[in-house]
Amino acid sequence: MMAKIIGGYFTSHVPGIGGAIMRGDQETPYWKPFFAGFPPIREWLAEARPDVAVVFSNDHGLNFFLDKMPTFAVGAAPSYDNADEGWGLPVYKSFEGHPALSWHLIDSLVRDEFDITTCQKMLVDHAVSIPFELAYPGVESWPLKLIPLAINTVQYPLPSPKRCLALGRAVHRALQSWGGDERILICGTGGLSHQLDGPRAGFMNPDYDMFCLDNLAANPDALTGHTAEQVAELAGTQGVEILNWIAARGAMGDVPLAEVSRNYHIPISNTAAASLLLEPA
Amino acid sequence: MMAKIIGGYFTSHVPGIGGAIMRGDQETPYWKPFFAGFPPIREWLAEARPDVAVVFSNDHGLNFFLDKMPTFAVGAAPSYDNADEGWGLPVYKSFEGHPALSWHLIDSLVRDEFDITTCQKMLVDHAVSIPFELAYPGVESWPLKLIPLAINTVQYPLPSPKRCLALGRAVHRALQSWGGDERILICGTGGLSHQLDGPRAGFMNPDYDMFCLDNLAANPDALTGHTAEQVAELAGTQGVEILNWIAARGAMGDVPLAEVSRNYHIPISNTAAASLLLEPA
Amino acid sequence: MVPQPATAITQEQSLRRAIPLFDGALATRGYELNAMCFSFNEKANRDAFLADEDAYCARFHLTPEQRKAVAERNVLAMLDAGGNVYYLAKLAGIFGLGVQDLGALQTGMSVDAFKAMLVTWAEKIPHARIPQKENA
Amino acid sequence: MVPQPATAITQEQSLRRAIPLFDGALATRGYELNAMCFSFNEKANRDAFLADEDAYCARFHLTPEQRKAVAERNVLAMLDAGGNVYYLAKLAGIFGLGVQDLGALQTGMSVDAFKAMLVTWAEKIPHARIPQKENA
Ligand SMILES: [Fe+3]
Ligand SMILES: [Fe+3]
Repeated sequence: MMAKIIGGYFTSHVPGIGGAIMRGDQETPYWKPFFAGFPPIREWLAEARPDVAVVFSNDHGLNFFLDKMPTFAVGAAPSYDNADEGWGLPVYKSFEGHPALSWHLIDSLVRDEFDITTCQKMLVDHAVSIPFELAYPGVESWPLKLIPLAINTVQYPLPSPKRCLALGRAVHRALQSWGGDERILICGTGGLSHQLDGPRAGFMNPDYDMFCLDNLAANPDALTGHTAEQVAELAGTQGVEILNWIAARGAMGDVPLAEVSRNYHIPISNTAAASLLLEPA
Repeated sequence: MMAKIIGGYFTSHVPGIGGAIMRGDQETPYWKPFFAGFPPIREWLAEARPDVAVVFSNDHGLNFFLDKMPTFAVGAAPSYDNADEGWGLPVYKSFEGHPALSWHLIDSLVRDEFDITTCQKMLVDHAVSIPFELAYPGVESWPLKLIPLAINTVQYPLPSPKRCLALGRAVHRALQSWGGDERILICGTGGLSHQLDGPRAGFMNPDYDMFCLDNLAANPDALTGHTAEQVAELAGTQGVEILNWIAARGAMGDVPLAEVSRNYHIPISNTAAASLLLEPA
Repeated sequence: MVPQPATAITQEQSLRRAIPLFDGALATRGYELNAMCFSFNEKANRDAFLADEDAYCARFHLTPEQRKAVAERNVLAMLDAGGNVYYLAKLAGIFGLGVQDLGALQTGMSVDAFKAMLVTWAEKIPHARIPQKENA
Repeated sequence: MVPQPATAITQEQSLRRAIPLFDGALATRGYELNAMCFSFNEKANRDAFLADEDAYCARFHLTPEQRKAVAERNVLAMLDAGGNVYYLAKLAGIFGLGVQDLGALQTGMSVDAFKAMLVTWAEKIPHARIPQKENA
């Protein structure tokens, strides 16, 4: 039996979501339209029972600093802890890792000429934890193992959308050549459009977001026509987190995909928030 | 006036060389045949007066650990300190950096789809210091600025010789597009054949070394026919440091090169030691 | 249709300066400030900052420009001094400021006005959306 | 002529096991040992190890296999336990052992015999070398 990519789960990861969960605000008028996107995702996951999540996200100054800032980092740890990020979120549950599959990925990516940084120890931040808090609310421990891939969205030069899609496709090839029988969920977290810093703080771009949501499944190459700088202009300085979604889409492979679920809501915190679930058609 | 690549300086960086310099052993029968390779290099450097050295080497467990092991790392620091490596070498002089040129390199490399790790703080070890102790013995301070590039030769998967040559060529393109008027020296350090660990400790391979020395200038692509694993078998487990030479050769560009100086001697410590100086013909 | 960048600026460097984006120039200028903010992942360090702000800033060798921006809680000045928002957010956390407070501070709006402005972006959601497929 | 690898092993993984090379399997096994050795870049840590080897090894959570290999100064066993030579060299430095002592320990030779063996490689330098150009 071959490992199987069962679907792709994409969501915003705004820290404020963690605050809302902590306070139990899911049904308040402000938060309800956002949390409404998740029941279909939870139902699908309950049915699909993934064993491993390959998660593309970006560090927010917890695990990486400017002394050693990788363009692409791949976790190869036996487990991944969350930690205090300094702004009052609870410390989230640890994830079990899958070192054997991580190293298979790493071997395959380096052979495919991706110059990754390999992390045998790695803290994961809210960008990894919150998507699973949303997907599996209230569980005692995560029902799946984690392989985290971190993309630099902090310090320019960022990898281009084109390079991120290529990274994802290389991850797909690696998963195709893995001998295990895992049911693999691909995740991309972050975005959509938002900008926290500078005089343009509060900027969003529903047009660009919709362009991304409408093309991600069927025509991801459409998202690679911009440089990372152009994405920052279009989506806001933190909207470049769409790079995580683009890489995750690549990891699903160039197969027809069906949209199981989609939600888009403005505003959550300073962000145009979205969730999306795709599965092989 | 354009920045100019004035030459390529390649040398072994065995820690024992540092010990010999510390003890003043340069003229002893054991060390003399090795140190004899450097007077022509020093004379050439005195004439050529490089302003900046772009140095390809590998970390030996001083700056990087297995928690975050980059395939390719590029320094962007204002200065680079050496530090205690734990085995009794003196702490060497610090290097002044060239952040503006570093960032130009980094921008260009990421645009060329090299997924580098950017280091705004970076310790350099004997692999960077010893080549300059050999080149400029006894100077008060280094007469040139440093841009260090570190290649993973520690933990497999290593980048292939082919990828390292491509990295070097991308560095060459970046230097070509730099607006400054610096005189740039390219350096590759490490090797040649040696193996420190395991039952094959003490292994060398003069045939492979000569193949590398004979082809590096005129036909560097000949060195890319092996995987990194095959290089380890041919050159010994630490002989893979030839990857630094290959990348440095790429950074000199695909121009005709003349061999100014070459020295090859066995043994220095456990190593087949070499020095080589190339300049555009 | 692929949305095009709003400006005609195509040179990456120019675009970076125009937005502005945290690139090598800013990262070089801001290293000390960002290093201090990175330290705030640990509660002991946040407490040390609160106990003696001057001493803590001195320990991280903040430039005078950075020190002034921090003392004045001036977010735009922190950004000018090379601060990166991912790290600055940890400093803001010490002051009890969230991203909407930061937004208000940076745009000169009241927090309520900033929040109201955020809501108005919802009006720009394109109506012609692909209909959602029901969960299978 | 391009030298070919001596064996017919082309599969990278097999070649790694045969040499052996420090790959993911060894790196996973050896993390704690290598982390301890990495700490020996600092003199205070080397001194702490010398002062109380048991306590220092416990602090780094060495596996029983790793602890035994260190206690016995058994280099091949340290390698089997996932130690990487770049980090192990710092431990060897504490014991006053250089790379030729390590070579002797690993090959079962005396240090003098190991050194003599190193010299013999010089005999294999190919005679047909490209003549050296004089310094211009
Ligand atoms: Fe984020
Ligand atoms: Fe070395």
